[in-house]
This record gives sequence, structure tokens and C-alpha cells, in this order.
Amino acid sequence: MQTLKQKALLALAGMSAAVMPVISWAEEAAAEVAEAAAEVATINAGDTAWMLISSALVLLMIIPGLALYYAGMVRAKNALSTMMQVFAVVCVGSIVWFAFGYSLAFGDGGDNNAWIGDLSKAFLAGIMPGDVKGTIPEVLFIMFQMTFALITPAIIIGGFAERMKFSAVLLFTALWISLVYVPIAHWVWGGGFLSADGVLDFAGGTVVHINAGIAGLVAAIMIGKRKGYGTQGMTPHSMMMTMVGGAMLWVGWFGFNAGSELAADGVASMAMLVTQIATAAAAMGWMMAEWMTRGKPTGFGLISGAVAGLVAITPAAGFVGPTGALFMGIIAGVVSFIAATSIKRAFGYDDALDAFGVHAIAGIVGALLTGIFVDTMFGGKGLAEGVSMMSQFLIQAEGVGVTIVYSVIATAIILKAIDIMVGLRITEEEEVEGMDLALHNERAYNH
Amino acid sequence: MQTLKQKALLALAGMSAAVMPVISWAEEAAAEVAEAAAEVATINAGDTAWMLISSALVLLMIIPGLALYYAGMVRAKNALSTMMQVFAVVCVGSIVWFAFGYSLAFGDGGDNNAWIGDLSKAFLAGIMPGDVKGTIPEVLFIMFQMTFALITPAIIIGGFAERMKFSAVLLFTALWISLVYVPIAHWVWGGGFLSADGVLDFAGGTVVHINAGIAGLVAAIMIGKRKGYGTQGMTPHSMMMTMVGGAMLWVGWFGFNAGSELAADGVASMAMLVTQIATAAAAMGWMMAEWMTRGKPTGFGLISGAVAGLVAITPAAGFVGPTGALFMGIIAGVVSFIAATSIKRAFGYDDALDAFGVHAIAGIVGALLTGIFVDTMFGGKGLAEGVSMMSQFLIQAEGVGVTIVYSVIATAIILKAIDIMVGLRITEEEEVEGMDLALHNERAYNH
Amino acid sequence: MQTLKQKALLALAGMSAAVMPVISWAEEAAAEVAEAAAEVATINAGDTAWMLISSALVLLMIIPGLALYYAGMVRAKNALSTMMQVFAVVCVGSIVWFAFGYSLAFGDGGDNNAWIGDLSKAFLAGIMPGDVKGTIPEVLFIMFQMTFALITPAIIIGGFAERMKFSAVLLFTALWISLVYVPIAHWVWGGGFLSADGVLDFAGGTVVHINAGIAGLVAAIMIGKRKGYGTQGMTPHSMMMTMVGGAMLWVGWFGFNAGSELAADGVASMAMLVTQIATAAAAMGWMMAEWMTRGKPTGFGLISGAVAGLVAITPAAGFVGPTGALFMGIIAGVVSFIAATSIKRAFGYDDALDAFGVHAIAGIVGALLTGIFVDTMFGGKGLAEGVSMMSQFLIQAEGVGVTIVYSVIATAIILKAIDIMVGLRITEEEEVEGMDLALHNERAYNH
Amino acid sequence: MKLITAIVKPFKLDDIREALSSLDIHGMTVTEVKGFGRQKGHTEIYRGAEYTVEFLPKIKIEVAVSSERVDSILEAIIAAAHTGKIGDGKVFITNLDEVVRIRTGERGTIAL
Amino acid sequence: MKLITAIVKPFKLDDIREALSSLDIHGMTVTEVKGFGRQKGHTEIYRGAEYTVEFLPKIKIEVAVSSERVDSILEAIIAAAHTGKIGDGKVFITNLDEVVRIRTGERGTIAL
Amino acid sequence: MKLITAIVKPFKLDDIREALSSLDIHGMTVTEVKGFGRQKGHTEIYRGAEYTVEFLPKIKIEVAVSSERVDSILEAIIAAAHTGKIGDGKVFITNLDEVVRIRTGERGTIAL
Ligand SMILES: Nc1ncnc2c1ncn2[C@@H]1O[C@H](COP(=O)(O)OP(=O)(O)O)[C@@H](O)[C@H]1O
Ligand SMILES: Nc1ncnc2c1ncn2[C@@H]1O[C@H](COP(=O)(O)OP(=O)(O)O)[C@@H](O)[C@H]1O
Ligand SMILES: Nc1ncnc2c1ncn2[C@@H]1O[C@H](COP(=O)(O)OP(=O)(O)O)[C@@H](O)[C@H]1O
Repeated sequence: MQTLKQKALLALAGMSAAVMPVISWAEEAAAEVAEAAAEVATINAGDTAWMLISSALVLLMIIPGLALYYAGMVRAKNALSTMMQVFAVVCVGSIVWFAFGYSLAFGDGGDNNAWIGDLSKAFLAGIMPGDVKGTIPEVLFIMFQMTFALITPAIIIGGFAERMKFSAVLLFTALWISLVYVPIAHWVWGGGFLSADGVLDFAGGTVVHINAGIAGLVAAIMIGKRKGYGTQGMTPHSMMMTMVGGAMLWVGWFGFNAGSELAADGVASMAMLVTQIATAAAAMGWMMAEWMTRGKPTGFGLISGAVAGLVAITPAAGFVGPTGALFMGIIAGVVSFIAATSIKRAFGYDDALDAFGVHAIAGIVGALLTGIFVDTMFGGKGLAEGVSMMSQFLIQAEGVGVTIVYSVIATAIILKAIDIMVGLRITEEEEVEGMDLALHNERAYNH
Repeated sequence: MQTLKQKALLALAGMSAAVMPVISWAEEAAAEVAEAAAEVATINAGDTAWMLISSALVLLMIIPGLALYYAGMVRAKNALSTMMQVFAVVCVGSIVWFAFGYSLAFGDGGDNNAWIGDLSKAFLAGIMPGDVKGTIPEVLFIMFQMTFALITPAIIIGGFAERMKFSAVLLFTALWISLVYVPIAHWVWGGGFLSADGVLDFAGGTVVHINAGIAGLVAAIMIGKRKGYGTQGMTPHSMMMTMVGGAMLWVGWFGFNAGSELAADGVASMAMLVTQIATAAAAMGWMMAEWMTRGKPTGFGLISGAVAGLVAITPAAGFVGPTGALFMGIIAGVVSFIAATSIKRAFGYDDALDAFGVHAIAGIVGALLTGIFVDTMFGGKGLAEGVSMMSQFLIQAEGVGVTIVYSVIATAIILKAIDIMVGLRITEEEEVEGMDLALHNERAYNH
Repeated sequence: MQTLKQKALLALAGMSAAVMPVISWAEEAAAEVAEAAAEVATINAGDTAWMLISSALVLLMIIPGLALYYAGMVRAKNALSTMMQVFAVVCVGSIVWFAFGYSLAFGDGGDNNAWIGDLSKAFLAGIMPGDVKGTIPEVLFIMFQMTFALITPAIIIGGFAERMKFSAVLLFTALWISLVYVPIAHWVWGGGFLSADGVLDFAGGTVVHINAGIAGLVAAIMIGKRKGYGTQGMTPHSMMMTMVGGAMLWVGWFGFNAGSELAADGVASMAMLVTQIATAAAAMGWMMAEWMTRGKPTGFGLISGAVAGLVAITPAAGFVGPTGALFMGIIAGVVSFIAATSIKRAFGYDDALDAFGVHAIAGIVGALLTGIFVDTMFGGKGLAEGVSMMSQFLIQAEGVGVTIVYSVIATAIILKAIDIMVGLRITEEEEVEGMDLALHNERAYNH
Repeated sequence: MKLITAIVKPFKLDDIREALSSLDIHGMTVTEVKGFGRQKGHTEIYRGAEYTVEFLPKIKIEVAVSSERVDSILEAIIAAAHTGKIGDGKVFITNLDEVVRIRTGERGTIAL
Repeated sequence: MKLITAIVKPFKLDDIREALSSLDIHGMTVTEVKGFGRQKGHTEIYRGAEYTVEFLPKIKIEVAVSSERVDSILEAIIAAAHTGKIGDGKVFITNLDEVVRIRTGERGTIAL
Repeated sequence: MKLITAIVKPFKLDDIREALSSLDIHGMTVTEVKGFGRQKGHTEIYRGAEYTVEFLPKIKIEVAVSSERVDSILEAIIAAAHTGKIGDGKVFITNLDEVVRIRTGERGTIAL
């Protein structure tokens, strides 16, 4: 099939060579469609190689990436337990995804497919190494998508950090993936109603980041503030860890964004390049805003801005060009800075590690701006045939709105249920002593 | 050749499309054979890309992965020297592999090939970038296999940690790779007698983990307990490091297991997926067993369980399906928990960082269970034509037994010889002061 | 096109099969040329997959790799700010590369092309995901080259560490990439005069390492010594970080060196293998030299030697064979040991983290030795038609000399200009307090 | 003048600081120490080896006060640090010959 | 003999050590402590939460000296530690009943 | 009551603790400190720069004891901490006005 694909591409290359620099990516998209039609499913080793490593990169984002990023931000007495929660989410989530998560998210729900898949692939029954999805093995698609289902609940930890029971974290992970992540993933990527409506979400701005950020806020509010919040200093116990974790998020995000193309091609490459540009711009944006308003640039600002940029470019990665990425990055950096400082202060919720302030806010900025910067005017791929920038923006807003409403309601119900079942919050004594010793009889450091 | 391969695959796809979901992987294996016959050796860029990165991933497992995992577990006064030992093993081992290790392990030993290769490729003489092995350059195969030869002696460090002379570590590495690793690798992977007998070891459960774990136990016993063992606390000086190192082992292990397919295809993808499932299951298994028997789940239990799962799935990765992986993971996690706690306590040896308790035990569990879960009944690839589950199990047991016997004897002789030559153990004074200052005049931290 | 390439290779394979072991790589190079002529540009998914991950690997070298390596070496009070500088260089550099760096370095400068590119690709205008460079998308080439433009100024930080103003670091990065990195990259890789002269620099020994090391020395001298240098101890505050950062440099360097082939093939594989061998040899070389002259081997020596080996093999990676790599590694390790200790002591400059002592010195050793070990006599690819070893050596020396002279002059001018504009050095009080608190109002650790 | 040295459980630090503040004592010096006493560290079995955690983390608080205020301050510290469980800690009182405030050179109780 | 205990700003340690050396005092013991005093830690707003950094890093220097040298040494320490800004720290003087040098068993001022 | 303060080499801590235990002393407080004394840190050449490690890690052990037991305990500490090499450390003895056990409010020697 490689051969057919190549011929189609060559033909296209011949035809379009003269006009290449002035046409939009749409031309290419057309070629892809033509190609796809001509193609019968075989595995492409190059694409497979890229998706294998992309899966590894997304896992790297979570462990050790996010684990370090979050553990560095908490106080030393909760460092190990926070890291452990991230690992536990990975473990629980993997089992859930294998058992029924994948099937419900990507199975064919038949008449109900607008809402949810089915259980035909539960326990991955009958899926063979040779089964193909696009140009890669289906098992690899399952693996790659699994990592997305893992990172999403792991991000939520930032909202309830330093005060949730460990058993509640485990339960929450299993329930939240099943009842919140899986349906939303199905709506956007599994053939559900949001994809039908034309919501653009290349790598999960809506499904992953807005969703997790909103759930984090709900959790932060429902579980209440940490003891001493607002009076005692709760600065990161190790900014070194947070910086290193942030760097791993950054590097791993290339697998997240460029991997979402599911192939090793020009669009994946562009996704990587715009990710880099948006991230750099957002890091500078946050840091400069901080420098100007508070007198000093901080490492924490720089890395928080970088994460905001990574989040914001996520839905846009395969759609926008470098210049669009630059603008998206700057805007996301500055807006998230405001959200994680002034807005948080104004409302007084204790979103401990800024799951909401960074992931939801930058996610929303990114999702909305994707509708704008996708336009060829800004060097993007171009809007779909017959769709205006305004209507695309509204479609994006629909995706954001639906995600927020569903995530708020479902997360709140899940938390309430867990509170009744096992209780959400550790005792005050445990909180003072620190979760590491109180819940796990361990200390992060024994120097 | 891509073209021929594609044609063969297409033909097969056509033929088998109807029965696909109910047949075993064996069908595919048959295709591979047909294909291989038709094929003349050319390099596939996709497979090469995957093996390049797999090689990098296995190195990542060792440095910084295993280095962090082990250094976190020792006391602060030995943290740097423990890390340094891992690096030194990498350096010494690379030279040995280049000089004669590869040639002896994978060279053609002619009449003696059942036992050992030859020196025709010593110093990699005459090997050109264009030489092909399967679908990848032979130099890349050399590189990938080198990383396996490096991680194996690095694991052994866990047995003799915190008390071996640095010069002895260097000597041990050179001798042990030459006299233990190389022959066993030849027996299983280089065309030696164990591969002829049909031992299934996809990625090195026997060659790497059982081998290293057993050698670690021998070293632990021969060098004796650490001063104060059993009375003074010797808890990990930095659980953060151990968790992070464990995470890197996990991520890097995808290169180890899925890379062992030597191609970017469906089997590699399945190897990655089952690795993830087994690891998650084992981590939960150990942690839950600990929670139930000792009252609290620990981060150290979680990560140790994860490593046990990674080890156990290693021989099975390309052979079993997701459900088999789940069971193998749970069993390995619980059994290793018992081994690293109760059994170790009962016998009283000081396997300081559980080289034996985790690598050998989970390796044995994995090697034996591979013979069972490979069956199509459990969603595996299927047993070879005419081989029953029982006979495969016995073949697996043969592989395990041979490895244990040889590793025990050869390791003991090497250690005895080193003891005579330069001495194995540091002085008591050096042990009290810590190896960092005493042997290297350095401190891990100067805060 | 895959097909044409394969045919060409097959033909060649047929013709040369008999003589293969005794001919040099030149035969292959000839084939590549033939092939290239026959080829029209299409994207190869395998090569693209490898270059995507290589780009990620080079970013990993910088953040967290180099960031950890350097931050571990400074005193605790400057740990966060040092790390932050590395991140800031990445951010500023990404924007500069996007805005005009790539265009000036790799654009076609027309009549001036011997000296510099043009601005036709400024802001990456008009570059589409489908544009091809060799066998990969041009956007991917831009991305990969960007990471080189980022790591080079990041290395320089080692020269002026612990005493430069943060604003000066930002300014310096922007100016130095524009005025020093971009022209030299153009000369060697962008079709400039050094490439025309036949300078061999596979992965950037000259462009990256000599260039950065020299600039680091100039900066160290112009900014002056750290307060207390030579009397107070300034040992690494965390050797653990430095070792871990070094390990990430090592792993990431596979993307740097093997990625520089821009394809997943035999040469890339050989580049990876020789990188491993040279690095191991250099680490042992430095450590053994230290052991013999100072009585104890250190972890810091081991990792510094490893970095020296990585640097030295960089220009040679695609050209030399394993035996050449071994010798280059040993020589680079020992020479850098002498440079970073005795020479530095003799001259008394405060090259704080040995940007010069390791990167420039090992870079020079590597660049010169490349001219020798490229010879088939040492298992290398072979000298170009009609070029003697002596003349290649002189060409290499020309490359080194030009880089040194230009880098010294241009760096000095830039630093002088910045000193006038915003000042180079922090106040003495800030230096005593530490940059973390004084400049950023943060602390690396809050235990 | 007297130096009151209290060795207490770490999590009581904030309570003690507040108790002292309410007595208008606004100076103290705090050190992280390890304590060995009747409060035996529990026996742990770690990976198969049994051992006793012998040193427990404690906080040492030093407050220099004028002699006449010793009793009231002592009471306040004891009240704030008290849990009734073993390991609550000790208070030592020593005599201070002199106190100097470096900034001003003031000596004696005015320097506190 | 007297024990001089100075609680000072960390960056003054080197100056004090040098001042003592020039008085031929070649022994001292240094501890990292946290100080609470008139020098209030500034109010910080960190990610939206306002809080006061209450404990500031200080260095405690202990020097045992013979009684007759107390004054000159006190002067030297104060001079070296002085910046005139709030938070410069305190010096306490206590009486030492006895000093022993472990290596030799010597007692009294000869053991200093 | 007296406070015995011993500044010793870190690796002697266990020996001293055992020596005290055998004298039935079951309380002490330990602090990590840095010592400066006759035992000069060696001159190191680190990456081309010569410098002297001036502060060496030491352990400070504080034990409050009743006055009549001072001598025997002092002997035990000295015996356990002695290596005969420079840098073995010092022991200081100061007077304690009062000791209180926070848990019970007991005062005096009974509180030890
Ligand atoms: N004789 C002593 N000298 C110095 N410190 C002591 C002494 N006895 C106890 N301490 C300190 O007081 C702490 C608490 O003492 P402990 O005997 O455990 O309980 P309690 O205070 O309830 O009697 C110890 O951890 C130690 O730091
Ligand atoms: N009453 C006290 N007892 C013990 N230590 C004190 C006392 N008062 C101050 N200190 C110590 O001295 C340091 C400096 O005191 P502070 O009141 O901030 O400034 P100043 O020394 O200028 O009066 C404090 O941080 C604390 O460590
Ligand atoms: N005058 C002093 N005041 C306080 N501590 C001292 C004094 N002299 C020595 N020390 C402490 O005792 C330790 C050992 O002293 P040193 O002079 O090195 O050796 P020695 O104990 O053999 O005489 C020092 O590191 C320091 O901590």
C-alpha cells in the first residue's frame, strides 16, 4: 500500500508543485482523502515506530513527568504520597482501560454511538496483533489512547492535593475514567456527537485538559481548603523537581501532540514545531507578565507558563501554523498567569497545584483560539469547506461548554458518592503530620 | 524488498481476512516465515527507527533509571557511589561488548555453536553500516544487544550494594559479562542449545533477570551482610529518587520488551500493551498485599511491584495477550512481595536492594507462566506445533534451571577469584564513613 | 521513491556483495549519491519517525538534561536560577529560530551564500507540512535544527554561571544565536564556505561544542571570577543531579548524533554505536587518569569524562568506526581531564562549570581526530576522493580555527554591548545572597 | 536573664509560636534536632529486616527572656506543647550572663 | 570559661570566622537555625494565597572562650556581624562549668 | 542538674548512644552541626581551584543529667568518642536551673 500511497502523493506533488507556497493545507488534506480511499489497511512500520515511541513519551509525561511536577510543588511531608497518587492513577487507569474503557470509548455503539461505544471489545477480547487501525496496529492505538486516559485523572490530583484519602483517590480514578473521561473521549474522538458537530480538538485540549482542570476545581471546592491555606506558606518544597517534571512534560508532550496525528508525516512534524513555539511563547508570556506586575521573574512562573502553552496548543497542534502558535502561546501564558494568581485569590478556592488555573484556563483559551488560528489567514490548515471563522468559533465554544457542564455535574456526583462510601478527606491530625507518614508510614527523604 | 514483503502480507491478508478473529497468532507467524524466505536482506527505515529509539530507551533504563532507583534506596552516605557503580558498569560493559562480547554471544561458533560463538567479529571488525540483520542494520542489532549486556550486571549491584570495593565492581563487571552473560545469551538467543530446545524468552526474563537476580543473591551471601543490618534502619534515603528511577525503568522497558521484536509491527505493539497491563497489575498486587498484611500501602511497595511486573512480563511480552498479562502481573506482584519480605527475613541474607527478591523471583514466575499463558486459551500466540502446555512448561523450567545452576557456580567462582586478587569488601571504617567519602572523596549532597 | 532507492541499493548490494568486507563505506556513499540523483522528494515515514524522536531527544538533553547537569554543579543558593537560565535560553532561542534564525542559517543566500542565508523563510512563512527536505518534512528539519540552536547557547551558561544578570542572559541568548550561531551553522551546514572547503562535522563538534566552549571562556573571563573563587569551596551542591543530568545528556545525544544522519539507516546506527563506545572510553579515561594522579576515582570525573567523549565523537559520529571511536574517546577523556584541572588552574580563569574545559577542548580534539580516524585504515568511512589524511587534518584545523577566531571576537563584542546596555554582572550582595533569592525571590528547596 | 530551651514535637511549633506571641514574646530561634528518649521509635520491618527507629524528629525552641517572665512563659510553652503522650519533650532553663543585640549594641533585657 | 552564642545572618558567617581567626580563635561550632524576631518575613502572595514567611534562615555560632577574652571576642563578633538592618541577630553569653578536649582529656581553658 | 554538650565525630554517635544506654541514660538530643577547629579540612583542588574545606560535619549531643552523675557520664562519653586523632571534639558542661517534662509537668531530676 506504501506504493499506492506514494503514487498518489507523487501525482499530487506534480500537480500542485507550482502553486504550493500559496495554497492552504487543505490541498494536502484532499490528497490524504484520495489516498485513504485507495488504501486497504496495512501496517506502516514508520508510523508504527512513531506511535510506539509516542506512547512511551506520554507515559513519560505522567511518570515521572507529572509526578515530579506535582510532588515538587507540595510540602515535603506530602511529597511521596503525591507522587504515589500519580503512580496509582496510572495503575488503576490501565486496568480500567483494558477492562472496558477502550471498548466504551472507541467501540461502535451502534444506534447509541452519538453517546457511547459498546462492550464488544471489553477485556480487549479478540484483538490480534495484526489488526489494523489506520496505518498502525489497533493494539498500538489502544496503548496510545490508554496513556491519554491515564494522564487526565492524574492532572486532577492538582486540585485536591495534600488532603485526599488514598482509598478515595483510587476509587475516584476508577469511577471518573469510567463515567467522565470515557464518554467525553467518545463524543470527541470515538464518533460521538461532538465530532459530528465539527469540534476541532487535535490532541485533547477539551477531552483531557479542560475536562481535568474543571474536575480539579470541583474537587478542590468540594474537599475544602488545606488547613492553614491563606495564612501559612505552602511554597513548593522542591522547585528543582517541579522544573524537571515540567521539562519532562514538555518533552513528552511531543508524543502527545505530534503522536495524535497517528502517523509520522508532515502534519505530525508541524504539530511538534508549533508545540515548541507556543510553549516557548507562553513561558515567556507568563514570566514577563509576572516580572512587570510583581517585580521579579520566577522559575515557577516560567515553567507554569510553559505548561499553559503546552495545554493551549494541544487542541490546535495539527491545525495551526507557527505564527498562530506564537500568538496562542503568548495569550495562554498571560491569561493563565492571571487565572492562577488574581482570579484564584479573588475567589479563594484552594486549587492547590493549579489544575484549574493552568489546565482548564489554558485549555479553554486554546480550544477557542483553535477556531480562529486554524484559518489560512494565520498560516493554519484552513477551515472546513463552508465553515466561517465565526461558526467554527461557536462550534469550539460548544465543545468547551458541553465538557464543562458534563464534567462539573458528573465529577460532583462521583465525589459525593465517594464521600459517602469511604470519605474524601484525611483527618486534621493526618494533615498536620503529613500524608507520607500518616497514610503510608514512609518519608520522602531520610537524610 | 518492502514491496515483496507487502505483497506477501497482502496476499495473506486476503486469504485470512475471513477467519482472522478466531485464529491464533500462529497464522501470522507462518506468514512471517513465508515472508522471510522470500526476502533478501534490506533495511526497513521504520523498523530501524524503532530499534534506534529502543536502544536509547534501554540505556535510559540504566542511566539514569536504575541508577536513581538504586541510589534512592541506599543510605545518603552511599548514594553517589551506588549511582557511580551503575555508570561504571555501563562503561566497562560497553568496551567488553565491543571487544569480544558480541562476537562470542552472536558469532557463529560452528561446531561448538550449541555452547558459544566465536571471535570472528571481535572488535566488530569488518562490520559495515550497510550490513543487515533481519530488517535492521547489524550495527544497530549490536547496539541494542549491548544495552542488554549492560543492564544485567547493573542489576546485580542491588545484591552487594553499600559494601563492595569499587575496583572489585569494575573487575566483576568485566568478568561476569564475559563468563556468565555472554554464554547464557548465546544459549538462548545466539543459536545455542536452549533456543534449540524451544525455551521461550521474548525479551530476557531468563538471560537478564533470573541471571542477574541469582548472581545478586550469590554476591549478597558471599560478601556478607552490611554492618548493622537487622538492627539499624536502612531505609531508602530518598524515596523520590527510587520512584523516579522506577518510572524510568517502566518507560524504558517499552524499548526493552517491544524492542525485542526487532521491528515496528503488531507484535511489538502487543508487547508494549501487555507490558503496561502486567506492570499496573503487579504494582497493585504488591501494594494491596502489603496493605492487607501490614495495614498501610507504601510507595515503595507500589514501585517494587511495578518492577516485579515488568520483570515477569519480559519473557512473555511477545507471546501472551492482555488477559494473560493481567494474571501474570498480579501473581508476580504478590509472590515478589512475599519473597522480598518474609522469605528474605526467614533466611537472613542481605540482598540489599532486592536484586534476587524482585528480579530472580519475578523472573522465574514470568518464565514459567509464559509456558502457560502463551496458549491461545488465554489469548496468547499459541504453543508451537505439537507442543503441549505441560511440555512447554517443562522446557521453560529447563531454561530457568540451567540459568540458575550456571549463574550460581560461575558467579561464585568469579567472586572468589576477585576476592583473592583485589578483595571484595571495603573496610569496616570505610563502611561506617560511607563509600562516597571513603572511596571517592565526594559527597552526594553539599547543601 | 522508496522503490527506486531500494532498487539502487539492491543493485549495489548485488555488485558489491563479494567484496563487501574489504571495501570502505565510500562505496555506500557512492550509492547514496546515485540514489539521490534518481530521487524526487517524498517523505519516508521511517526516517520521519526517527527525526521526530531525535528532535525530542535533543530537547531532553537540554531540559532537563543540561539543566540538571549544570544546576547540580552550582551551589544550592544558585541552583534554581541556573536551571531557570537553561529553560529561558530554550524559550528565547525558539522564538529567534522561528523568527529569522532558520532562514538566515539555511535559507539560500544567493551570491552571499558563502557567508549567510537570507530572510525568505523568516517567520517560516509559506512552509507547508508537505514540504520535503531529503526524505523528511522540512518543518521537521527546522525543528531538529532548532534544538541545536538551543543547546549551543545553553552550554555557554557554564562559563558565566552563578554571576550573570538574568536580563543579560536573555539578551545574550538572542544576540549570540543571531550573530554567532547562525553564521557558523550556515558556514558548515547551510552551504557556506566551510562546507565548500570540505570540513567534516557530522553532528556539530565545531558549530555547537567548540563554538559554545570558546564563547563560555570569553564570558568567564569578561565577567570575572566568582567572589571567593579559589579560596572557598564551590563543589557541586548535588552530584546526584549532575550525574542524572549527565545520563540524560548521554541518552539524548543519540538523537543528536544519530539524528544528524537525518534518516533511520545504517549510518545512523553506526553513529549511535560509536557514540556509545567513545563515551564509555572517555569516561573511563578521565576517571583512570584521575585515579592515577589523585588517588581516587570520582563520580564527577566519570560523568565529566562521559560528556567529553560525547563531545569528541560528535563531529566524527557518521564517519568513524568503533575502533576509531575507542581511541577518540580515551584521548578526549584524558585531555579534557588535564584541561579542566591543570590548565584551568594554571591560567586562573573561572570557567565555572567547564564549558571551555570540556566542550571546547574535547570538541577540538574530536574535530581534529575526525580527519584521521575517518580513514579506512581505522575502520572509518574513508577520506574523500583525492584527499590525503594530512590535508583533511588541515581542513579540520581550518574549521576549528575559523570557529575559534570568529566566536572569540563576536562573543566579546556582544558581551561588551550588553554590559553597556543592562550590565553583565549581579551585585556582590546578590552574589553572596545567591541568585535564587536575590533575583527571583525563590529558593530551590523549602524543606 | 534566662534561656528557655524547649524540645518539642514538630507539629506543635505553630501553637507554641502563637502562645508566645500572645505573651508578647516576638523572638525565638528554632533548630531541627533528633531526639532519643522514652518515646521509643517503633520497631519496623523493612524489606525483611527488623530494626528500631531510634531517633525521632524534634524541634528545639530557644527563647531568651528576662528572669521575671520565666514562669509565665514556661507555663505557656508547656500548655501549648502538651499532648499527654510520651515524647512531648522537655524544657531546660539556663542562666544567661549577657545578651547583646547586634544591630544596636544594646545589652541586657532591652536587647531581647 | 564562657560560651558565646551568636545568632546572625547567614552571609556574615565568613566575615565572623575571619574576625575570630585574627583574634587567634580557631574553634567554633556552627548550626543552621531558623529565626523569628522583629525582622518579619515579608508577606508574599504565592499563587493567589497571601501568607507571611515567619521564620528566616539564621546561623548560630558557638564559641567557647576563657572568661577574660569574652569582651574582645564579643566586640569582634558584633563588628563583623553588624549591618545596622533589622534582623542582625543576638549574642548570648552563658557560663561554662567545664570544657574537655576528647582527644587528650585536657580540661579547662587549655582544652579550648 | 547539668547539661553535657558533646561535639563529636558523626560516626561515633552510635557508640556514644550505647555507652549512655549502658549507664541507664535514655534521653538525649542530637543536632547536626558544622565544626571549625584545629582539625583543618584538607586543601582540595577541585576542578583547578584550590580551596580549603573549613567546616567539617560534626554531631552535637546534648544530655541533661543530675549533677552527681556528671563525672561518670562524662567519662563514658569521652571513652566512646575518643579516637586519638585531631578533631575528636569537645565536651562542654553548663548548669541547668530547671528541667521540666512537658508531658507530666514534673520538674527537676525526676524529669530527666
Ligand atoms: N536527658 C535528656 N537530655 C537531653 N534531651 C532529652 C533528655 N531526655 C529526653 N530528651 C529529649 O526529649 C525528647 C522527649 O523525651 P521522651 O523521653 O521521649 O519523652 P517525654 O518527654 O514524654 O519524657 C527526646 O526525644 C529528647 O530529644
Ligand atoms: N528572645 C529571643 N530569644 C532567642 N532568639 C531570639 C530572640 N529574639 C531574637 N532572636 C533571634 O535573633 C534573630 C534576630 O532578631 P530580630 O528581632 O529579627 O532582629 P534584631 O536582632 O535586629 O533585633 C531572630 O531571627 C531570632 O533568631
Ligand atoms: N572554642 C570552641 N568553641 C566551640 N566549639 C569548638 C571550639 N573549639 C573546637 N570546637 C568544636 O570542636 C570540634 C573539634 O575541634 P578541633 O580543634 O578540630 O579538634 P580537637 O577536638 O582534637 O581539639 C570543632 O570542629 C568544633 O566543632
